[in-house]
Amino acid sequence: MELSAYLPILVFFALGLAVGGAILTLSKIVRPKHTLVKDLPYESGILGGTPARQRFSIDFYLTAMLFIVFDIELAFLYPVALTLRDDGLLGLVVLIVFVFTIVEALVYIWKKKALEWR
Amino acid sequence: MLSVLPWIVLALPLVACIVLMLWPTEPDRRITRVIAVGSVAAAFALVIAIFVDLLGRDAEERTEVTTLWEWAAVGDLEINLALQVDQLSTFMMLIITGVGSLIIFYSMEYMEEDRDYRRYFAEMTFFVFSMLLLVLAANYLFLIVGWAFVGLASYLLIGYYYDRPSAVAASKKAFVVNVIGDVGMVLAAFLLIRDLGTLEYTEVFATAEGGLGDGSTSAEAVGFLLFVGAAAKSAQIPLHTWLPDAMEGPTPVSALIHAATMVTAGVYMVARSNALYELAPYAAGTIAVVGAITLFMAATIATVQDDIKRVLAWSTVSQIGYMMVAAGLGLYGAAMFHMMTHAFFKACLFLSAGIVIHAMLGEQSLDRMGNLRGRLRAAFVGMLVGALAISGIPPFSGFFSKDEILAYALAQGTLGVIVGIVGILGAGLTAFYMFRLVFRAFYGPDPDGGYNPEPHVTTWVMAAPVLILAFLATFAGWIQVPQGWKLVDDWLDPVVGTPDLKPSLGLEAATSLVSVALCVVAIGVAWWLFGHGSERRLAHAKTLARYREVLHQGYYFDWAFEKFLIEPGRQVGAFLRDFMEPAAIQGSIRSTVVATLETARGLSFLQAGLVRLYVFTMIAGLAIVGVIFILVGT
Amino acid sequence: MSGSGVPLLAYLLVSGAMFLIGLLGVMIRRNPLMVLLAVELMLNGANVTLVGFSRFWDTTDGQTFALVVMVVAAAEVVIGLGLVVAVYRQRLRLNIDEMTRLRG
Amino acid sequence: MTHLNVVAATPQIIVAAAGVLAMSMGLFNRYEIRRYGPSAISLAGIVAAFVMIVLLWGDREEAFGGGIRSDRFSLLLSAIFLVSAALVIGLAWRESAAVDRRGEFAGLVMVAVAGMMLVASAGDLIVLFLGIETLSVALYVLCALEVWRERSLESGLKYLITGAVGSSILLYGFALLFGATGTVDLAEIGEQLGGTSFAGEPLVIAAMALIVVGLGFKASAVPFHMWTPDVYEGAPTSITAFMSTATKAAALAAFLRIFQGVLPDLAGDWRVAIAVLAVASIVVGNVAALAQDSLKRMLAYSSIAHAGYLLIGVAAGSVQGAEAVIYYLIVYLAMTMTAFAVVIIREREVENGEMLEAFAGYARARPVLGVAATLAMLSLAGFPPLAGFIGKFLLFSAAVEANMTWLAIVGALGSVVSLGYYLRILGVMWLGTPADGERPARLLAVPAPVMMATGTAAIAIIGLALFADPMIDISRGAAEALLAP
Repeated sequence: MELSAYLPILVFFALGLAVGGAILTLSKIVRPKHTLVKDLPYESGILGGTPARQRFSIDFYLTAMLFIVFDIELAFLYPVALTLRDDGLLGLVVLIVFVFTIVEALVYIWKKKALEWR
Repeated sequence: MLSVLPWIVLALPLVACIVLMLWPTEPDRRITRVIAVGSVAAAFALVIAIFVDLLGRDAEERTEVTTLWEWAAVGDLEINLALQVDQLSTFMMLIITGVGSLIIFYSMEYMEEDRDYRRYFAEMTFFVFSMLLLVLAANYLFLIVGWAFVGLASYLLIGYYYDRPSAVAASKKAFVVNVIGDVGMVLAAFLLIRDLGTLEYTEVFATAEGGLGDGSTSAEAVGFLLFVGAAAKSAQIPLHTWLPDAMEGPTPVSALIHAATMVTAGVYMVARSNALYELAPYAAGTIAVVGAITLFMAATIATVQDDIKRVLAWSTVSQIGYMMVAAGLGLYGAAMFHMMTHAFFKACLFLSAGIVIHAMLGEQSLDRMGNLRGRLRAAFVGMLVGALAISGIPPFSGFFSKDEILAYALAQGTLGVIVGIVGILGAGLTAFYMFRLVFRAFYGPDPDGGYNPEPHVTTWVMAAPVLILAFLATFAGWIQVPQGWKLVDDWLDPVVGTPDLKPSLGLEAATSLVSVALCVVAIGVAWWLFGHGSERRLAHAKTLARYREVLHQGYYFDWAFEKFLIEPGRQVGAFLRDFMEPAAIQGSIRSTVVATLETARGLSFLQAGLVRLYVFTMIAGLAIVGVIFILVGT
Repeated sequence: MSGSGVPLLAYLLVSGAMFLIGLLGVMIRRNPLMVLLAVELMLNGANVTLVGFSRFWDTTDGQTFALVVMVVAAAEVVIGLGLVVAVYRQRLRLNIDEMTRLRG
Repeated sequence: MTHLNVVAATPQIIVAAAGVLAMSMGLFNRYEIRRYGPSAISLAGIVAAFVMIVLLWGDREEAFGGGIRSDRFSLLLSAIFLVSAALVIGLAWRESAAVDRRGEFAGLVMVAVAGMMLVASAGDLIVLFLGIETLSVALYVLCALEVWRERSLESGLKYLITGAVGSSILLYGFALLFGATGTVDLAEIGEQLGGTSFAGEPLVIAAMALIVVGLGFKASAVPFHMWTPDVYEGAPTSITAFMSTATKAAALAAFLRIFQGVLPDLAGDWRVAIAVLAVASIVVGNVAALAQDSLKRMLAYSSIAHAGYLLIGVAAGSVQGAEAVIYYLIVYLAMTMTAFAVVIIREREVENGEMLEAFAGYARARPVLGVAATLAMLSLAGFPPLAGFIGKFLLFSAAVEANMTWLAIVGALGSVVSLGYYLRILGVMWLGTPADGERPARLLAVPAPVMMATGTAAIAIIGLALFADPMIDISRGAAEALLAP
């Protein structure tokens, strides 16, 4: 096989790394410096630069996390569904084990009270 | 019978150590004494039994290897826990257990005021065990194990007064230097495994000729690596700097470990490996040269020491130099003979010094001594005899052993002549510094300010061992007389062989005359300088100030190590840390205000770009690995 | 290689690009959520490679692998989210503590 | 083709199931179940898996159509992981992380072990990657388990991000390897690349480089180690112990599987790179450890150095090398567990219990523990005749036999340097005087499970030295199983 034709990839990699390194070093040099004096509370003593993202509720993320339980399930159920007929009983058993595990996870988050919105 | 006795000999001190360690409470001091002294003395008795048994056989049947169990089999390499009893190991055992029991007996009173008596004797017995293991081992691996154990024991005992920072520092120094030696030995062992596929003495020496090849690089490498170990353990230049500091330990420890037994292990190992050094002429030559340099430098340094124990320490370094010279030239019999006499007179000297120190409540400086001969008779006798012996004044033992080395050396060709002459000069220096010590401590007027309290006389418990050792130091030399009978050489001959070049009667006589004459002159000078009070000494001290400084610094070895090894090492470490640990630096400058601000800013460690740095180094590493692959691959 | 359709090199270049962009993202972004996204990008870059090669050798191994990787990636991201949430909660509490302490 | 011979995979299945069960135990309302259930179930699972390992001990068997192979190698390493997990569960008995989140703690440890077992027994790249990820994901959570402690969270998140990058690099390497050979099955890959060399195979080179990086990261070898000190310091100490023993073993297992097992006759091509990593790790780890004041950090760096020692065995590229690595992994488990156990015990007693000064005179106050610690430290430093010495001896002599004497020398010198900090610890423990008063502050009673775990590990150090022979034989069996067709 003439896979050695793919030397470009290596070159590409090297190039990418070089660029990345350059960017990093640059950003290291020119990035705004945080010094004690700059960051000290000024005027009426308001703390400098509090990020905005702390405003909206964090529980939002929590529910976002739960999607794995229901989503990954599908990712696997699709191919299984396609070949279930050929796999026969064995496939069914495997499927059941898999689903059971997912359900277990569901029970877990349930008991951990992650499902109700605080 | 010989299959059992050595194991018992080995077990006795070990059991004693374990019993003392596991004793639930601080045991009654009498019990401690009985256990410690009893075990070692019993071991001595058994060794004598072994000796007699060997005497009963003819020279060829005197080697007996007994295996306890196959410890590890790595591929085709088998390592057994086995003991080898032969002339050499028996000879060593006699010295170790004999001198050892005397010194431990002596410690009973010396350590009387000490708070943890038990720990001292436990560690002492542990040392005896390790030393016996070292000399009894039947293969290099267990030699290394014993080697490391004695290193550990000396580490523990040097640091015995752990509330003294200097003691702790000294013990660490000693340990690290010794481990460097161990590494040398381990590497040598690797080479032996690679080329011979075995570590058992008998097989190694049998196959060495074919496996390594005469004068081959690997033979030389093995020789040098082994000598690294020997030099570290036996305080040969440049690995000698730990021994003087080791005097931080209790005096009996210095007597047993840092004079009589452990520090001579290097000589033993070289003698044991004689078959290998036959094949490695350069390594052997190096040993002789290093020995010569060491004996001379150490002797010169000893002439300016003002601490009674440090004088003896440097003289030990110097005397081991003599043994190394002999071993390097293939005069193993002479080396072992000198080791024996040295064990006697140096132990005698240390124990006498111990009496002085004990009597003066820990005072060690010669400036605070003087005119002690009337006050501490036993110490005086021991010190005087020891000094005469070490200076090689007939009929004391040192004369026979040292002059045998010198005379034989002079007969061994050019290198031999050179080192022999150095040795003769060293002998003169030896006489000088030893009698400097004797005169300053025991003659002249009382130290200014006099003694308070008056040195208290010690009981027979400390006096007796000194006198016994003094007796041995006087007469032990007679077992080997120039041109006469050579009991030690004949005894050891089957193991280490005897040199084929022997000095003529004339040469021996000449050597003896010259060295003795030199010694007498040196003693005279010492008397003229130190015999009566300090003014002459101080006057000359001023004129020679610059040289004295060089010697006081021990030719700046410590300074050089500190400057060129340790300090750079520290800097590298500091650099690496700062380079690798931005977190640590952050932590150091972190104050409440900064902390508040950072928490306000969110995830401080992401802000600080640490993760970025981590990932970045990973990428750099990836590039490196890739490049290596490409380079190697094509 | 099977001539029809997208050439292998295209797959590889795209995937390599995704991988590198993700790498740079990890190194440059400060917001942990963004960093997680970048990691996701890297993993999926690898996935594209797998799929591309899987087509090149026409076997299904690569695609199976890719499927597994998707799950793994999801799991990783979820853990990441969870930790970020926890950290923020921690920060909020901390901030309050700090202020009270400073005021007192 | 799908002859799933499930029996061969029972250990993994048992452990995984035990993990899931243990985790759900934490959900019960009855206090007793919450408190004792998880640990009990985990230990039961460990025992069961151990029994299965003993039963399966023998020649190669394949499960799930070659995806999982159980041979002496995988079984022995699985045993290592299981022992490590059991000890950790014992050590963590009263640790706040474990007390408050016992279900998660025990469960996740078991899940991580399952992942490690997958790594050791992987028959193809998919399972290998899956195993690595399973163990990593479980560890990310475990690191951050003490949610209320900022450092713990920080360490978890750091580990997650750097670890994810590491895994994706590894994955890219796997992808390229798959591309170069057209198969994910390790054995077939081996056949494909059998006679070849790296020369003129850019894909293989790139793949191998990426794989080395990914695995080097998991083994925390320099220069992929930067995360190690921070994560180890921040994580709950029992988890640190777990990571530095089991995870390292898993990473080394992967190294051996891929390089020793798949590409033995390309050793000439890859050994140099690995040797370089080894040297770098030994140097950096040992030197940096000298400058530490936190015992946890110091042990973290020492674990980096030990990754270096172990890689020497890999670089040797011989059966002796693999054998030495496996034996040393066993020894390393015992030594490190003991060392960390001391830290764990002290941490329960005082604030900043992991700092060196907290141990001033500790050994004199607790002689037994002191002796254990002394054994561990001396053995870690490779002091003869302790187990650590034998292990290093095997590793270095494997290097010498492979004509890489320079590696052996570097390793030996490294262990001399390492004495610097191990002795420092011992010095403080035995000779140091506490800041306040004669005795170190607050000596609490040590809970039985902790004591048992510590004792087991400490005794193992001696046992492994006394009875080195059988252990070495077993290791050789495992090493040969790697190459078995």
